[in-house]
Amino acid sequence: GQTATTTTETTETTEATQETQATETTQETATETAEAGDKMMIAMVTDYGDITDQSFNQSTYEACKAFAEANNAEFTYYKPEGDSTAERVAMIDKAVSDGYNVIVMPGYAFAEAINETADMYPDVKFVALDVSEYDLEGEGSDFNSETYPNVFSAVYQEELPGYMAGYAAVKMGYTQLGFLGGMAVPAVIRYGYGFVQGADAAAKELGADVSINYAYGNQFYGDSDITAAMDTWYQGGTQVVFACGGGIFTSAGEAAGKVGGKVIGVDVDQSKTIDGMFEAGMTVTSAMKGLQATVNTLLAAIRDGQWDSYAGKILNLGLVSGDDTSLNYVGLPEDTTIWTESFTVDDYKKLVADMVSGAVTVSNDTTAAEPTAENVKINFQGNIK
Amino acid sequence: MAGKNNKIEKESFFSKPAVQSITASLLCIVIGLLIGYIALLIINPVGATEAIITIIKNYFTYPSKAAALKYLGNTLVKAAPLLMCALSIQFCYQAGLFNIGAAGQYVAGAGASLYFALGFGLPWYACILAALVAGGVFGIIVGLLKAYLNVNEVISGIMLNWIGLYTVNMLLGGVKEVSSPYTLSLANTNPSAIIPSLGLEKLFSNNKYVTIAIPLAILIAIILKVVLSMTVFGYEIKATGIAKDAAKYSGMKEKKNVILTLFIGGGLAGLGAAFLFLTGYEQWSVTQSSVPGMGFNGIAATFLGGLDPIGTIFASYFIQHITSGGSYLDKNVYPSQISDFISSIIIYLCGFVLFFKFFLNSRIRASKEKREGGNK
Amino acid sequence: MVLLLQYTLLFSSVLILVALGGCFSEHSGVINLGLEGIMVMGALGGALTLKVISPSLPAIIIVIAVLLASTLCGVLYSVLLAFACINFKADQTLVGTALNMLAAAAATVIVKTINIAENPDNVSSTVQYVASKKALVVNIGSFQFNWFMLVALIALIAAYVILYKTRFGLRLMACGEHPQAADSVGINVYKMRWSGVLISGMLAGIGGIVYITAGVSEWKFENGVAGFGFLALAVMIFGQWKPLNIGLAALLFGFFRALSNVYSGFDFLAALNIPSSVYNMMPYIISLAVLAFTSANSRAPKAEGIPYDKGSR
Amino acid sequence: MALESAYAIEMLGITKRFPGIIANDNVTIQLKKGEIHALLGENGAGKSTLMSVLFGLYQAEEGTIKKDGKVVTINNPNDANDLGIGMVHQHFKLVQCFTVLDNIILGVETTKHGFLQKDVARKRILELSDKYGLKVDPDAKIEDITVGMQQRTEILKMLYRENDILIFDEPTAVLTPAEIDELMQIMRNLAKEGKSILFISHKLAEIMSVADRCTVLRRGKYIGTVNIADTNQEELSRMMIGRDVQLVATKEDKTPGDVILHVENMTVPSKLHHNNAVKNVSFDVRSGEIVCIAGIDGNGQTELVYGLSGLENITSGKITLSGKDISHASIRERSLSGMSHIPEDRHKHGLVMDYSLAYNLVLQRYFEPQFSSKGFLKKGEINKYAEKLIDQYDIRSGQGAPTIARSMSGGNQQKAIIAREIDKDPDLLIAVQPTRGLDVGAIEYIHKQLIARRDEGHAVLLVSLELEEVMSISDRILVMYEGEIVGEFDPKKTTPEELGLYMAGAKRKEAGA
Ligand SMILES: Nc1ncnc2c1ncn2[C@@H]1O[C@H](COP(=O)(O)OP(=O)(O)OP(=O)(O)O)[C@@H](O)[C@H]1O
Ligand SMILES: Nc1ncnc2c1ncn2[C@@H]1O[C@H](COP(=O)(O)OP(=O)(O)OP(=O)(O)O)[C@@H](O)[C@H]1O
Ligand SMILES: [Mg+2]
Ligand SMILES: [Mg+2]
Repeated sequence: GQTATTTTETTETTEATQETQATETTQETATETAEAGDKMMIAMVTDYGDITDQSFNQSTYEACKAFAEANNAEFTYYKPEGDSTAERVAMIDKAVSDGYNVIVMPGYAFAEAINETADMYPDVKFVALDVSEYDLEGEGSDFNSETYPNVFSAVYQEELPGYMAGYAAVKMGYTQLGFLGGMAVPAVIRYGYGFVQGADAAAKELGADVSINYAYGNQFYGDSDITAAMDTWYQGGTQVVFACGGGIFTSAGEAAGKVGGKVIGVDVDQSKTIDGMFEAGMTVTSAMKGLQATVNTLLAAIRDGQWDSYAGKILNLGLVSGDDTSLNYVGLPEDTTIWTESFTVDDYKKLVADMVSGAVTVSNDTTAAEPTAENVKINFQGNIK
Repeated sequence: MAGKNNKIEKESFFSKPAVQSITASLLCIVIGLLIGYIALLIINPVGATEAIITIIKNYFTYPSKAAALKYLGNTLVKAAPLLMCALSIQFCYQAGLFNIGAAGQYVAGAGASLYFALGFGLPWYACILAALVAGGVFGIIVGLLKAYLNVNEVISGIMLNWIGLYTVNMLLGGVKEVSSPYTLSLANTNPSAIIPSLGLEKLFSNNKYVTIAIPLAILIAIILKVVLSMTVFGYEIKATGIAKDAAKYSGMKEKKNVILTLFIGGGLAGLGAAFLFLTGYEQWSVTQSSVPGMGFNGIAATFLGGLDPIGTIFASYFIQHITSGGSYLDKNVYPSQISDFISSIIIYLCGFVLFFKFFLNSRIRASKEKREGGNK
Repeated sequence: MVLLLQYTLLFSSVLILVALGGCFSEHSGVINLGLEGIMVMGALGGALTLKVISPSLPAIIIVIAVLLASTLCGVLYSVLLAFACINFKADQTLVGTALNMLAAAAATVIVKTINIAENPDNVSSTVQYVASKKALVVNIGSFQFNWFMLVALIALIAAYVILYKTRFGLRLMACGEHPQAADSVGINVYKMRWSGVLISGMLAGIGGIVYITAGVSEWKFENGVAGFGFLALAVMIFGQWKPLNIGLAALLFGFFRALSNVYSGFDFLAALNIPSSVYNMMPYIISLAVLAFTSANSRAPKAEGIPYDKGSR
Repeated sequence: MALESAYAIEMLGITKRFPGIIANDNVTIQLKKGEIHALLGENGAGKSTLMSVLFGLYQAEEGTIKKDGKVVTINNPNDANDLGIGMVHQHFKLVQCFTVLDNIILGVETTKHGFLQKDVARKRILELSDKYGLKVDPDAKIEDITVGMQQRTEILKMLYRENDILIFDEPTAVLTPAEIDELMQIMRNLAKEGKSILFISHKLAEIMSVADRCTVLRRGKYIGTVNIADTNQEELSRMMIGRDVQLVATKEDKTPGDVILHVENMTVPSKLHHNNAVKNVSFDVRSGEIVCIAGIDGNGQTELVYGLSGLENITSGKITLSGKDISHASIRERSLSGMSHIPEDRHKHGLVMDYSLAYNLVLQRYFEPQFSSKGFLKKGEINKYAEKLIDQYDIRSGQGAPTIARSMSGGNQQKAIIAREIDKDPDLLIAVQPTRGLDVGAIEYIHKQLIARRDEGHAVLLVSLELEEVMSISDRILVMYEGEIVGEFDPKKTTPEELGLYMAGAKRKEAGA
């Protein structure tokens, strides 16, 4: 009651001025854009990390850049001054005032910023990644395609590739696993909880005695402290660690290298990066999500005038096909995963098919503070730093 | 004849301490910007001029007046906590204490204000008070250690910065969003905890973060100026700072003064955090693994402000101005850290201010003596 | 167990080197709060050397080259401190703080510039040195020996000998205790203070490269050195400005730091289920407690922090 | 070989300026070989500056220095040392945490392969200390030894460097009477060995006893050089001040009144050792009398005053001031109850050196309604009051009330403290070594002030190490030895010799009663 009224009032007043402001801005930039025709002007605003985080921002950046080069579109990126909605909004305002008409924003943290800017700039196309309905509208969301008519967001079901990785690892014969998250942000937690569920399921199937060391590094880069913790894991018997978050694999890889341990990559196929840095064959597999594919699809749709079929939607991207895994937004890399006899590429495809068919279900509930499992012993260590 | 008079006037003009401080600070700024410009030139000469102008322009890079005003608002919103941290350091400096712990006191203030707002659902003034007390308590710890156990305040301050960070991360873990490391949004959870704006936001294109925190910070600076230069309390604090033993001899409670000073200093830094977090501008991220730089930047503002509360108002604004300006650089060419680079150069240069004043004074005196000698 | 020992020694080596750096500077009379910044710059020099040096060179050459580069960068950077604080009598705490901020910003700017020059898409502040880093370590069974452990030990012994057994040490300490006295017997206080600060630049610079190579094969310079320079200051105070005590203090601090990372390897510690934040706070809480007990009769060099002015008496 | 000069050192026409002041104005001083040459002048007359020029700490703007008749340039202490010039500074230049040996060799260390050869040095030091009767323990730390031994260390520093021109800048200001005698003897020995000595002192008696000749400076200017044998104390002080000075204070007899300060079984702990510094001390001070605590430095006088003034908590006993129990009162309460305290260390306790003179003059009273209202300072009133005191007590300073205390001369700093403490109109004035390091003019002035307090019917407690002062102005003398009062005397009925025995602990009698 009370709260709601206040909020609405504020929004209204803001809207009023912001609209005038928006009109002014567009008027000023109108001449420029007219000359350039309907040229796509793509701007990416980064999350707090920069575009070389070896993860989220970087994949998005690379996809946008590649697209822009291939399609003769204008592209740049903005990095907010700090980690706050106000500063993200500032960069969106800046991008629009600089004439950009497609804004790409990776990260759930953009929800508030979208809230504030989307209706201010109705002619600008907002492409968000990882921003969910709940991030935008809160618990009692009655989200529909008219809520944000110029926004598209893709949310990934990270728990699925996490599950696959965990399942695969146990099936491949590893019984002592590790999960090293970056910071405990939603996507990382989903990966982690999926990983635990996958391992749990495989352990149940095999009746194997499986344990998982579970921790977050509380940062997206490795350092001596995290390497020390990883050394403790590997030298304490851990065979494979799912290094889940930006550059944190450097610590896992470093420690794995000393004892011939293995690593699982994240987001993209990291085998080249990790193996290249440490030793061939270290990367067992990677739990991937199709960031780049999404960016490509969306930018292509905008180029081809098909924005309307995406506008206003929030898609929960995961598996779409049980037959052709290349159509899926999440999965394991078929070429670089080191398949074994106990878990072949066909086993993987069957798993995918089962997931699509509903024979295998994965929970995306991340409300619990710690992951739980029935057949796997979890050694939860919280934040290392 | 006229020329000579002119010269005398000019000299006496430059012999005023306030004029010297301002000149020195301006000189630091100019040299700092120049070095920054040179760095930009080295990185990439083509866009360097535009880049330095971008930094200096900050919100003026927005073409529309409304947007510029809005982002002037943002700069001010962040300048207010910076000013508070600077005042914290300055107040303690007057009492001979280098309060590097302001960073941790700021963290404590953030923790307390957000917990009172989100955990207890209390209104803004209660949260502000909580921040003041929490920052103050962190200050008091430093003060007690200093007064009774002779622990160097710089070292204990640094240790407490980290302890504060981890404690606040743990504490605020209780009021964070379910699936993100950020604390709950004030606007959604407890709007009464947002500092009122009393219509002030209208001046800044309805920038919703603009609140009375900004004028409050300025008011506090003015109050501090008055307290330090005109009151009995200021007299005692400064005496304790300059000469602890003499203060004790004269019957001042020098230990109490040290502790009280750090309490006030801590309180100011804590308030600074409230002035930022209770506007809703920023949410605390409970996975932060480094102490926010606000407290350290306060050192810059203090010294650039010539260790004077009024000067610090302008210095805080300036430092925030170029820091914000840095975020508008073309990141494909220039790192945004250029702004930090420039502000740290400026702080470094502030170290030379004393010498500069000394030099200026001896020049003034020398030329005066010469003139007097000539008149004989 | 081996891991605990290995990381204790590794962290202690960093702390010893940097704390000894602080020790030399303070014995000469200059408070060096900029150790953190000097570490960053030393680390930068070392990291860039590791990056460009051919990994196929003999290990000893790589180690020496890295030491030289870090030393050079640390020393050059500490010139800023010496110049401002000794010749221009600047406030040492202020300048030290400025240098910390400057190093973080400058190192990031420098690395980003280099990276962008190499590859316009690489705007990161990360320097990679996977291959050449291997030269820094020797595996002895499951213990990974790091050459820098030896360097730290040598530095520790050398510091003891220099401070207590040589003319230079005697004069240096005189300048930190009573510069007027030193001046009156013909010692050039400015020169001694410069030496003290430059030595601290050298040691902290080496400490920087040891810190960043201690665990990983690349470093993101935006992250600085995460407060290690300040921890080293605490070690120095705990060690009461005496090399051997500093060595012991560093071992203690290094031990707790290592323990906070490897405790999960000890069943009884893991069973205690202490929140990791507590382990993380541990070194700082211990420092504070230790300082509270040791500071009452602190033997800090008497004249530290006070700019020397020939004229004043 | 050129003609042998009779002078070891000649400083001819030396002019040295500091910003705003000419410290030495065309000063000439000639030091004969093997003589003890005194240098006399008021505070701030330029004595230390002149010696610093000779020692290379300062460079003179004008004038020449000759060594053995040859012009030399002395740019730094090294040059001075090479010329055989050594100096014992007014404030010792010793590193507190170093040993005696380290301090002596500092700057002229013998090394082998860069390592210190301390054994060689120790042998030489012991030889020197035997030869000149300078007893020291080479391995003791400076912070643990007496002032006298520190001074012997300073002298050994010069001898170790084989200096033959020795400068002593106010060496006796910090010494006990016995140590002074010892030093005088050492100086005579040194002169006999052929060393030439320059000796600065404010104490005319010492100059008369040890020096051969004396050069007098006044306000930076050379006044003249006299043979000690042909002069007397009165003439010297006239040369120095420019007028006749009353060297011995005179006062009328007065019968003491009520008890103002009553001390009963007071015990004060020591900061230096575990024993109590003041043990179970009892005494009274009445209105209209000056009671003097005599004793050798370090026998608990400092702590006694700390206990009385509240700078240190007493562990047992009772103190009453004008009938009010102040045993555990705060410093401020004691001050408000009518106690004033001229502290022993005027730089550490007496003044906030970076505050203006005006601010310092209200250091005990800034909070009173006269100087503040509702928490705000009344700056106008403070300045007016400062001007009044400056006038009344003749405090000289560069810019008057706004002058920073640090830039004032020692004598005037002391005057400011005295003005402040006396103007509070206290029932009890405690003065600790109020004349230390001051010239005879300043001493005369301070003695007059103390006696005036007494004559107005107030109580004065004077702590002094100087027997002459004690004998001349006190009405009653209490001798302290090892924390206890070992005797009470009437100055008219005792002799310095008798007091000396008590001060050294050779005799004792119960005090009070
Ligand atoms: N370094 C300095 N800078 C400025 N003025 C100085 C300095 N040293 C001394 N003076 C001034 O020069 C004058 C002479 O000082 P000097 O120390 O030589 O006096 P002095 O005769 O030794 O006095 P005292 O008997 O108190 O020791 C004084 O007025 C003093 O204030
Ligand atoms: N840097 C300086 N600037 C101005 N005046 C100075 C400076 N250094 C010393 N003085 C002045 O020089 C004079 C002599 O100093 P000195 O150290 O001899 O003290 P003093 O007057 O003899 O006092 P004390 O009785 O404590 O020995 C003092 O008046 C002091 O204030
Ligand atoms: Mg003197
Ligand atoms: Mg004197």
